Amino acid sequence: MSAPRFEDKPRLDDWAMAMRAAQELEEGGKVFNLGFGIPMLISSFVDREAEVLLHSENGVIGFGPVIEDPERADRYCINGGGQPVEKRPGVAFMSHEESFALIRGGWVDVTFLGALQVAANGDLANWKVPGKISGALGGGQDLAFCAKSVVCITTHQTKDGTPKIVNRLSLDITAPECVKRIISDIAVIDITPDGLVLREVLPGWTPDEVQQVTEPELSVTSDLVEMAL
Amino acid sequence: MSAPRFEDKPRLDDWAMAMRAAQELEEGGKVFNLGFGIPMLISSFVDREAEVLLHSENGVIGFGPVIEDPERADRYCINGGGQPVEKRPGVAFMSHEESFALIRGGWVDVTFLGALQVAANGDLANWKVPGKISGALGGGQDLAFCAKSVVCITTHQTKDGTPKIVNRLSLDITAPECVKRIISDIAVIDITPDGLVLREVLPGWTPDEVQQVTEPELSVTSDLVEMAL
Amino acid sequence: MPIDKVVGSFDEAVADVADGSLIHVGGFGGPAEYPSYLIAALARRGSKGLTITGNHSGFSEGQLTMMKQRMSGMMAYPDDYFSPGILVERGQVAKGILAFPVLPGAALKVPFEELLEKGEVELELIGQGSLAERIRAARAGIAAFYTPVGPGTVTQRDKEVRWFDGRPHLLERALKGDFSIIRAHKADRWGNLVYRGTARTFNATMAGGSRVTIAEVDEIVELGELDPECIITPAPYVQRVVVRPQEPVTDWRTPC
Amino acid sequence: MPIDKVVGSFDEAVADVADGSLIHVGGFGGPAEYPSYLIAALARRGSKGLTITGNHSGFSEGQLTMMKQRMSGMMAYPDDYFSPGILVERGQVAKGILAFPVLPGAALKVPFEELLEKGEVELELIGQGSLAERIRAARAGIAAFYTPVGPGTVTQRDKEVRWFDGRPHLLERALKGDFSIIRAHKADRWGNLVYRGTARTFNATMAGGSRVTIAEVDEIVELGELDPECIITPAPYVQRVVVRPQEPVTDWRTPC
Repeated sequence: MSAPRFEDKPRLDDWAMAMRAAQELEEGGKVFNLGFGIPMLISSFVDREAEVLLHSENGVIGFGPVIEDPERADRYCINGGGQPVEKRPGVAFMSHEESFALIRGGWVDVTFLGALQVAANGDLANWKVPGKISGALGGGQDLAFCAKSVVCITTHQTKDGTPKIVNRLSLDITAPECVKRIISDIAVIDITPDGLVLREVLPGWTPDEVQQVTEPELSVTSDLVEMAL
Repeated sequence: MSAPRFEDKPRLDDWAMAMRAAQELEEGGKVFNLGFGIPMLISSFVDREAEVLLHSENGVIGFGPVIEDPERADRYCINGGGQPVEKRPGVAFMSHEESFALIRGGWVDVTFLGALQVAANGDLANWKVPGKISGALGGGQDLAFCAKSVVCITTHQTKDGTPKIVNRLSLDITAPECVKRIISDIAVIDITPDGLVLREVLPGWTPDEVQQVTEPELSVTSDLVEMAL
Repeated sequence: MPIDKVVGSFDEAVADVADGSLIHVGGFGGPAEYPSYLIAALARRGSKGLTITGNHSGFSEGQLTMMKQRMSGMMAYPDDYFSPGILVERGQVAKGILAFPVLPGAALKVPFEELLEKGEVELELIGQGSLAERIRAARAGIAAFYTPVGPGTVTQRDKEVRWFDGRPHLLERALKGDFSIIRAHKADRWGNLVYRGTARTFNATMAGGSRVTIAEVDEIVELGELDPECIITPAPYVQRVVVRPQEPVTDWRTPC
Repeated sequence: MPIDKVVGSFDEAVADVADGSLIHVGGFGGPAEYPSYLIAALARRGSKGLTITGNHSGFSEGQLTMMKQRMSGMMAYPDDYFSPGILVERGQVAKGILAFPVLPGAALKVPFEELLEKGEVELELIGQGSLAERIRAARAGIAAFYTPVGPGTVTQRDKEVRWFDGRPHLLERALKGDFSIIRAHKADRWGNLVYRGTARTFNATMAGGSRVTIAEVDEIVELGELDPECIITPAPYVQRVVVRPQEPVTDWRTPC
């Protein structure tokens, strides 16, 4: 599908998408996994006082924000993307087999993952960039298959304007029917048994304009709100 | 098979059998598991200076002798039979799943087990006493199936004189073709691809007398020695 | 809202254990490993038709009293030691998935053996290793696995046999419980746990092996006090934590 | 004879790694997790036709130099950091069983990607979780297991699919190596190991996943100094221990 570029319209950058995604977090013991890429930025938007249980697949649970100061960085406490993160009281380390026991066993409540494409039925493609001979499967497939909920964070369109939210995947699938919510640079969309529901729209965009850059049909309900950070 | 009782002949008691079994131990990193019953007594015959790696299936490796003094006993360091054992430098604790990963994965070099019957092909029956509605499988089945070598410690005959070393098991099998050596109260017998070989005989017994209380045929080689403690 | 999994009493901790639940009961066989207070609370609650899993089916109340005396020459048994046998004795258990349902010798008949003879309880006999791995599989999201242990024996039953690497293997299924009741040494309010010596055993294995894991602990420490390198059970596997009383409660009938 | 698994040099530790060996290479992706000195020793030894497993295929020597500079704004990278990429770059690797064979973006082409494009290396792509569990299965004597991860995707290949609990599962086989080369923090001469923070990762998983496990450690401590409650890898899983040099050796060509 070809789609308009809307080049003059506002869009969230990676950090702003991560900031919006941080609103999905909650205290109380639920486990949130921050996947490779943009999701790793989320930990920087967690209130330091808040007891949000963050897991990273390389084997750490209960960590804090990314450490920005290289002097304070500890290379023995990194996230799945290799960034140094704060140890906080309650943090625990585990082996890779135990970290993925936690993932495979369904103990991760929400995982945030990047996406190359998301299909209307929740199919996710995020491991192989077109043109590359192979890709980076990492721990994302285990997470996509086994987390209770998958939230994708992604630009709404590729650089050439092609929609990333599609009727059917054209790229290699990571996991089927797993994505429950998409947080893009212009909207928040839920994937429900009744189809795609537009929940939030970035100021400067209309629902109709969001539809023009989204391949499957979006339904708009009365509780649609503006995307706020 | 009915067998003579030889009631006037000497026999090793449980402690003496354990003492003979302790001769099977060696230093250098091999892992020895001491099963439920008589085998638990073996740890008391290990030289305190010797670095023999003892494993107990409840999740401790590298422990020392049974503690005889109740004042010094630590109920947080017990063997598989519930007896308090010494912690020694190098000891490590593990969960049950890890303890049996060690067993199932073939990391136990020798396990010492009790026996109700051992067949000529190495089949072992040791979990269900005749007449009981069920039995005590414990960790013995995992050990019998997976240890590199199984050494059985048992009286040669039941209390009524019936041989315990038999052509074929009549009792419920624990594991097939696993026993490599039998240390009894009157002899040491190896189970080899060529059949049962009598290795040691307790002073006071002749090879022929041992054969009279053993159902399968024993071969006697020139290196037969007296059983010594 | 900070994370706080500490509940005020053992009775409260097991208040939602329904009849017919599958319960992984931690412990091994010695006096220091059982979640004695949680077992006592389950006895007080009186839930019926339970399936219990674990190593040992446990002793009756009378046998425990005898054990405490008989064993005193070997090591002191605490007065607040209860094993799953008191649940069996009271008819709360419909089925046991156990490695030691009855004792090896003829000397002592545990409650499970008596009920088994009467046909009043069902037994699924299993070795410790396969039981531990089935519970671990439940925690780890492994639906089933092939183990070399058991083909051609009592534990094969109707399980699939398949050959790998020249040896027959049994297909064993994950065994997820409704509740795991376990004993640990220290906890923080997030539910991170450490154990003590050989009391780790099935307790650590069963943590996370059920929908709800309830840990009975010697002590609750401040968040951050447990060494992150030494935490054996991380927080997500534990839903409730209860601390053992300072003064032993020696009659299981006493609410606590 | 006391148990002593300490060997004097990295070269000695890998001296029997034959061509065609299957090697589990510990580490994850950061600079603190790889068994850098063992990787360097393998490069010096020059064993060919290796199958390596692990998360990441690793960087070339030149890329490592660039990484060390580029990453300095985030955190200091040690000068003695080598990743399996130097083995790939030197043509020692015939096959990779990997989760990150190539990088996600187009910016950087790691050696494995270049060889893959030329058809000079074979790839078995696998997710981190299935890889970790296959290695753990080898250690634990589990021949194969059913995981819900992968049906209908690139990782299914010719694996058996079977339904459990309403979901398709893949049958994954145990993956036992000839050698595991891992990094740990402290060891004693028995081979008991502890790790440090997130450097535990695949290192602890691969310990015991091979016929021979070789641990590169920061420090060898006296027997008894490691807390028995905190030992992550017990002695039987480790066959050789080598201590890292006090002064970093920054050229992998230097024998040590």
